[in-house]
Amino acid sequence: MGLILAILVQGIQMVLVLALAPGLVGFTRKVKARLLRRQGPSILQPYRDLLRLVRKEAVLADNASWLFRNAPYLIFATTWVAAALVPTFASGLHFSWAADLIAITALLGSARFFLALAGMDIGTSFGGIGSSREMLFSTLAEPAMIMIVFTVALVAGSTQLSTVAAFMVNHSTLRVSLGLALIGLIIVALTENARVPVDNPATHLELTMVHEAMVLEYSGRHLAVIELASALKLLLYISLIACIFAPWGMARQDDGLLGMAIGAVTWVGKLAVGGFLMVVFETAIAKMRVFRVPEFVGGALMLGLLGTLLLFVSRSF
Amino acid sequence: MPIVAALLSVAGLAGVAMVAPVIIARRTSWATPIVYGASFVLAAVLLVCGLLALLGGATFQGSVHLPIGLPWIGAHFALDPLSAAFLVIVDLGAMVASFYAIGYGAHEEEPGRVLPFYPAFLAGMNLVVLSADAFGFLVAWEFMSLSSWALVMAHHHDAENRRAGYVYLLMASFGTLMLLLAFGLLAGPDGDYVFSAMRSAEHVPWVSGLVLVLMLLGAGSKAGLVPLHVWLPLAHPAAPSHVSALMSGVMTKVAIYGFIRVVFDLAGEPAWWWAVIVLILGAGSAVLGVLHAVLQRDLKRLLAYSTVENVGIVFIGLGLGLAFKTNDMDGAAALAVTASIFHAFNHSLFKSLLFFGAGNVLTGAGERDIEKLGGLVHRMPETAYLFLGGCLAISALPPLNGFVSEWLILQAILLSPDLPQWALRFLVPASGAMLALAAALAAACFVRAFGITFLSRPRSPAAETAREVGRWQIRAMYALMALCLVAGVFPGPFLDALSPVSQLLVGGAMPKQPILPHFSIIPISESRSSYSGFLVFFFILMASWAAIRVIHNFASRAVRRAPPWDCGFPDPSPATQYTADSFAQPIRRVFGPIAFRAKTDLSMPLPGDMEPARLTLSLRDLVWEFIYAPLEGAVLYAAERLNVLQFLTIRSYLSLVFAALVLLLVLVATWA
Amino acid sequence: MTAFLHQLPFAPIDAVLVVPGIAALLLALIPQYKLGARVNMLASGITFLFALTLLVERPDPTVSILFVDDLNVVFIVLGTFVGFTTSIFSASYIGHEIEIGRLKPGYIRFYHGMYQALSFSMNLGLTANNVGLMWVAVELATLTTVLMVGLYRTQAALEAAWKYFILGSVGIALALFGTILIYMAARPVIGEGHDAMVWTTLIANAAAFSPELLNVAFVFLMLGYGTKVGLAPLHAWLPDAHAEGPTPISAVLSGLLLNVALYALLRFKMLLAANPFAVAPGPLLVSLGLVSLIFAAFMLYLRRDIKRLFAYSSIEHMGLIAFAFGMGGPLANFAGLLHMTMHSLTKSAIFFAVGQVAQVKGTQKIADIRGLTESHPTLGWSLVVGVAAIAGLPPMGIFTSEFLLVSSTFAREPLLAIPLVAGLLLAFGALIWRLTGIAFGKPSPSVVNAGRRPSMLPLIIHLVLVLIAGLYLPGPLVAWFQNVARMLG
Amino acid sequence: MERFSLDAAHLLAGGMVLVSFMMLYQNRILGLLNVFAAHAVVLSLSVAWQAYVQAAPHLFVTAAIALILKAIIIPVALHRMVLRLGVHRDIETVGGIGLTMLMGIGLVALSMVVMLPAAAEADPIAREDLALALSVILLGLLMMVTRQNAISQIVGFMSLENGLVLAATGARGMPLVVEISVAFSVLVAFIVIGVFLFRIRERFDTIDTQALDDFREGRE
Repeated sequence: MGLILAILVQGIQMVLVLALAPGLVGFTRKVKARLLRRQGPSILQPYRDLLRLVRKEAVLADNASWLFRNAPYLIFATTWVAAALVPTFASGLHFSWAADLIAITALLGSARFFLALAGMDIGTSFGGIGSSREMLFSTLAEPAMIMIVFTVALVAGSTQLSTVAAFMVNHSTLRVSLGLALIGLIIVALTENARVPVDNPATHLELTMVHEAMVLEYSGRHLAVIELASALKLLLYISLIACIFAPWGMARQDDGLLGMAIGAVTWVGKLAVGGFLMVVFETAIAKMRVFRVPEFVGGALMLGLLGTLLLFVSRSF
Repeated sequence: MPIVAALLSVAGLAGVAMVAPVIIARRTSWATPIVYGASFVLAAVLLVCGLLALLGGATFQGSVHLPIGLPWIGAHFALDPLSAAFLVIVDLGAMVASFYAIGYGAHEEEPGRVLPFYPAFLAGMNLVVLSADAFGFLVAWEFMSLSSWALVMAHHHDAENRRAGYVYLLMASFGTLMLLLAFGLLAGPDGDYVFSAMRSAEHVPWVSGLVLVLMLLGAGSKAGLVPLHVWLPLAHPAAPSHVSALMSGVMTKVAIYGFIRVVFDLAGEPAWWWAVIVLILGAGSAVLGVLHAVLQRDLKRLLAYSTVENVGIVFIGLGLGLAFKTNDMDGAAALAVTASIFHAFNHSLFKSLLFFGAGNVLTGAGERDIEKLGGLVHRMPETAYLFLGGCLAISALPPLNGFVSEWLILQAILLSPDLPQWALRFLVPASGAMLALAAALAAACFVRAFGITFLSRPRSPAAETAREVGRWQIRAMYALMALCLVAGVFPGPFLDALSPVSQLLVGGAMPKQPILPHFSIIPISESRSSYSGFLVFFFILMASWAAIRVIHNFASRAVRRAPPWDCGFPDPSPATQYTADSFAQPIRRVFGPIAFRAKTDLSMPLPGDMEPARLTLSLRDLVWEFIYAPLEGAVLYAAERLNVLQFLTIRSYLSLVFAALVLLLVLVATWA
Repeated sequence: MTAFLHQLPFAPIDAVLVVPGIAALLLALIPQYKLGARVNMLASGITFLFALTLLVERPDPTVSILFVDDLNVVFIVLGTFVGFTTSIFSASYIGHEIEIGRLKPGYIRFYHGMYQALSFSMNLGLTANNVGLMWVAVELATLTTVLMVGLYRTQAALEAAWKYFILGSVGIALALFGTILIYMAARPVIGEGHDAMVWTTLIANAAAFSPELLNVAFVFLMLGYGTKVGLAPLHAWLPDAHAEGPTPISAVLSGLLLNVALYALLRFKMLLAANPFAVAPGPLLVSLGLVSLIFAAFMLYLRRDIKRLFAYSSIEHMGLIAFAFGMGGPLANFAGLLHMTMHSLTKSAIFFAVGQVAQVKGTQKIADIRGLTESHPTLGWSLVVGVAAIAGLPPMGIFTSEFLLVSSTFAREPLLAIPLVAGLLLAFGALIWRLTGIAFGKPSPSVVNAGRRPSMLPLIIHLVLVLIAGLYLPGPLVAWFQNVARMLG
Repeated sequence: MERFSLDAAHLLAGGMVLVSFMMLYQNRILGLLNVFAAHAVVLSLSVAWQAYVQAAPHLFVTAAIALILKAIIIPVALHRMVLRLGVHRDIETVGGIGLTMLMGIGLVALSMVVMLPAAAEADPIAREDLALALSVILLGLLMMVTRQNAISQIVGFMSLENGLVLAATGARGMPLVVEISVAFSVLVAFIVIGVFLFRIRERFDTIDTQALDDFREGRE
């Protein structure tokens, strides 16, 4: 019975992240538009877009290979699995020990790997430029992420997110390292989600685009799946930040339905706050030149390393 | 007794090597299948021996003493868990490579230059692992170098290959001399060259330390540690591809075996600064190796540089193992050591797979320069599919095996705050960052390698007319791919199998990996961290399957083919695609100035000038420039100076004799 | 066997000298090339067989001016063996030289006669139980080899012979002075006359000799015989003599004559080692050995002539051997003996190969010899094996000795091992560099479609022996080497 | 008598050193040959004296060889050769006579320093004889090194050899002295014949890079 319940909770989490992800994107777009004093589309617009795209026929370039056709599903699957493993409304999910934070980072790496390959499949100049830059950013963002994981793991004594969340709830103390890690994680999140100042998700004909350049050749259901995957990724990162740095309100596995409900509500609230803050930041800052980005992401790496070193050198920071 | 069977098989390999020229002389067309078939069978026997000894416990281990080799010592051979583990690595690779070569070898123009040396090479590698005395070890070691040198020289008409062979043999000899010195120290002035005697002898700290340094020079040069790696990217690509696979995937592991055997097993108690050196070298190799790899245009050389990277990763693990061992943290040391051996095993799998893929490309398209390839995914679909698998594995992406071992090493790093030494506390997280950087760069590197080679449009007629290769090659690659997947999805049994090894090396073992639930592995304890490759794999499969099902069933499955979109301006010429160099440009721009003193010069013609604009790119190999080139220069300078002595007059020579006489007389006169 | 030996009308040890002596006279009378070559082979073979019997049966040292002990029997058997195989090689080599007219048929008698005379003098030097007699034998050997080196009568050959002659003469003069000094040192202890020059009595009484006199004597002996060994800086004659003489003579020089001089040096070293107050000869030998090793290693890089290349390699190896004996101790001495044996076999094998290479390519210039493994596979690969062996690669025998030498040196004197290893590596680099060019790449044109099949037999026998020695040394041989190593102290 | 025999032996050996110095000083080739003949005469006297003192008649043979071969036949032969080759004008020494003499003195001092303590136990005749013989040897070698002309180098070698014979005869009761001196004479004869027959070189010094590049390995 307990097992079934646990699997059920896990299932709910998986469905929930999937369902909420486009909504989060819609919410950020709405907020952004309002901050720019525009009306903006409805929060539900991403759902409509997805539905529309899914129903359309997929247009494939003449020389598209099987990789091009299958990559969207793989990207989506890996991202979804990763997102499903991050505690959102409840910690200690049944399958959460299947992968720790490092594995989640690596799963996102897999998604990126396929995306970059898909960008190169047709052999257009835009696809190449996108893949090439994406891989450059990831070479810095990934180690930065690992360093942040180190910092967190050293504080919490584990790389399992559920354990980390439980630890953070019980031992909420201010630590320099955690602060550094938080800033680093935000930078990584902005980079990974192709947000301003690294990339601009809203443009298409900008030479400096990265993520959009890679998916330029996609259409129809393939595009829809990719869009959904990136929405999931955004949700994942915000949930991740919330789970590590603001784990309050999160339900435990053995909490009842009420606890779960509270957890879900707080989680949605955190998502909203996170999305709002991100948009405010985006609105306040200009996009960087591509070769400034490595310095930006490199900053995250330095912060992560510094945080880890501080912990190594003295465990009281 | 597996050891006896193993030795007999090695003798069989040597025998095959000896009769190979005869077969070639009699029936050239039969020679290739016979030699490789026999190698396959013998390697299989050796593999079984290794597995028995590794899994079967003490009853299947043992040692043999033969009256050959160094006279008053004889040849000692032993099969303990460590050698058994590496026997498995060696012979798994050897088996698959032999199988692959049954097909691949048919393309060889001069089989006479490959067939006799191939089984000899296998025999040499196996003997290194089986030897239990310094003399036999070194003979086997150098024999392995010598036979692989002959294989590197197989295509000797190319001046570059000759140079590669030369640099290779010279570095190999340097390494052997260093090992010789190390063994000399361990054996002491009385020359007790048997491993068991070295193990039981008391070693003074400075002796042990010197042994470590010498081992790093000796085994490190063979394994490809920066800055001793220079031969590796030259020699590995020069050999026929199945040999490249063996050299990169297996021979470097033999070198790692040598390092582990001496440093962990024979050299006595480690000091904490050992870990410092090993970690620095490992982390440096990992990052520099992959940075080089990202910039290569030659597919096989790219893979060779990536070997440098992976060897670096293994050495990071070993360095951690030393750090924990010296502080008596047995569990952590066991984790680190197990992780690095597991990574060595994994690397042997996917690196062989990738080299086989490169070999297929070479036979299929006749081209190693990735700038001239492209679009092979259409012409060589199975190769592409398998090569992609190798790329995923080597980029440390779940759910494949490369990720598991790197994950374990990262977990080991997380245990290091308990280390008491300050230097290590600084160094370990830094090497963790380097490891992560290397892994990320490896992903970039292999996106580039796969994307430019197999995806996009063909960049040359050769790529356009490429043909898929025969079944043997493809089947061998399937076997490796399956192994990569199995090791990634069910890593538990592999780790359990290595526990006697870590018991032997550091006196501890990782916790017994629970088979249930869901094949997850735990490095230290369940509360700290766990990973289940099986679940991740299962979830990914289910999620993508579900997505496809749902969309295809409930939405659309229609497909239309059209010209590429490319923002409305598609250009049909393949020259407008992203090239390998342009793909690497951002990375070159970020890391190049430090690592290679990269410089790009752009000469733009003045307006109205019809000259084409030129972009010149210069990369400098600093290791070569600052270490090897000056050495070479110094040697040649000295040789030039001394060469004068060949052209003196008799009177001058007499003056030399006279001077020597007077000098010695003065010496004798002042002696009393 | 022993009974059979006793029935012979003469002692085997005498036969080792008598056979080549008679053969020399006989061959001087045989103008036909074929017959001469056969007699030459036969005589060398018989000499070798008699030398083998010395392993079983040794003459009583008191009755004869010749003696055989553990030390020199190694040299005798090795020397006569290499002499025998070289005579086989020489038969086909010289035949070819006559065919192409490089050697005038008139010199055949001279050549064969000198070959046996050389064999005689070297055997005499090795067996003589008298320092003076040994000196005379070495001088005789020098004279005969000088004549052989100049055999081709070309400008370069005469040049080389002359250089060899002058330097060798000075060396031999220094050795004589050393010999006189040894006698002077021995006389107060042993008394006047023959006994004071007999090895067996010298060694027995060396402890009582005047150490100062012994020191000075050793300086002269080391420089004198060291010149013949080819140790730098006394080596100058060696490369040219090897390069310009007929190749069989190069093989004999490297494989034999250097050993004879080395043998003399070793004897005197033993003498010094037996005296507790004399200066230790080790450091001197070690430093000369190291200088030779490193010097020769550098010289290898810029060689243009293939025979000169391997001549310098001989200097290098003689340096190594001197180093080993200078280090002393059971391991290093063993290594030295083994190295000497292996070097003789390998180097003569290399010269066998090189001789044929020079004949098929029509040149000794390294730059004009390329791609041998392709144009002449058997010859080319044999040369590869030979060079790999001489460069110290396993599984050939030289690796064994270098293994013992380097490892034991490092354990005892770490600082000395550094130049040793550096020298080995330098030499290795040069040899392999040259080998790469010679054996691989696109083949250079060959001059002759050799009508005469060159004799590969001696070459292969030597290489097989070296290979076997690298993997397995028979127990009795080892015990015997160990015994000698102990003798050498 | 004992005293006298010692003094006479000493005197003769010292005379040889003196003549060696004269040879070093002599910079004319014909003069050098004459001085060398004198050197050989002194040697044969010394050997004869030793034969007499040691009552070793076989040494008289050595003395006779020295006298006949080295004091008469070889100088005469060389004389003729010098005239034929036309090199009798002068001898170039390397480094100048003065410096050579100084080095010679240094060498004599060195041989004294080396030999006198070394041979302390030997009887005085032998001791002094040895030291002087070593001086002669070293001076001969010095001459070979400092002279460029082949003939004067041969002369140097022969004076070196004279020193050896002096040492050998001074060693009381040394066996094989006659044989050795014969062997050496053969060597010397070879050298002379070599020069004479092949005219290998007027000077050893021509073995230089310029002349040899054609047939020895060149430097590229």
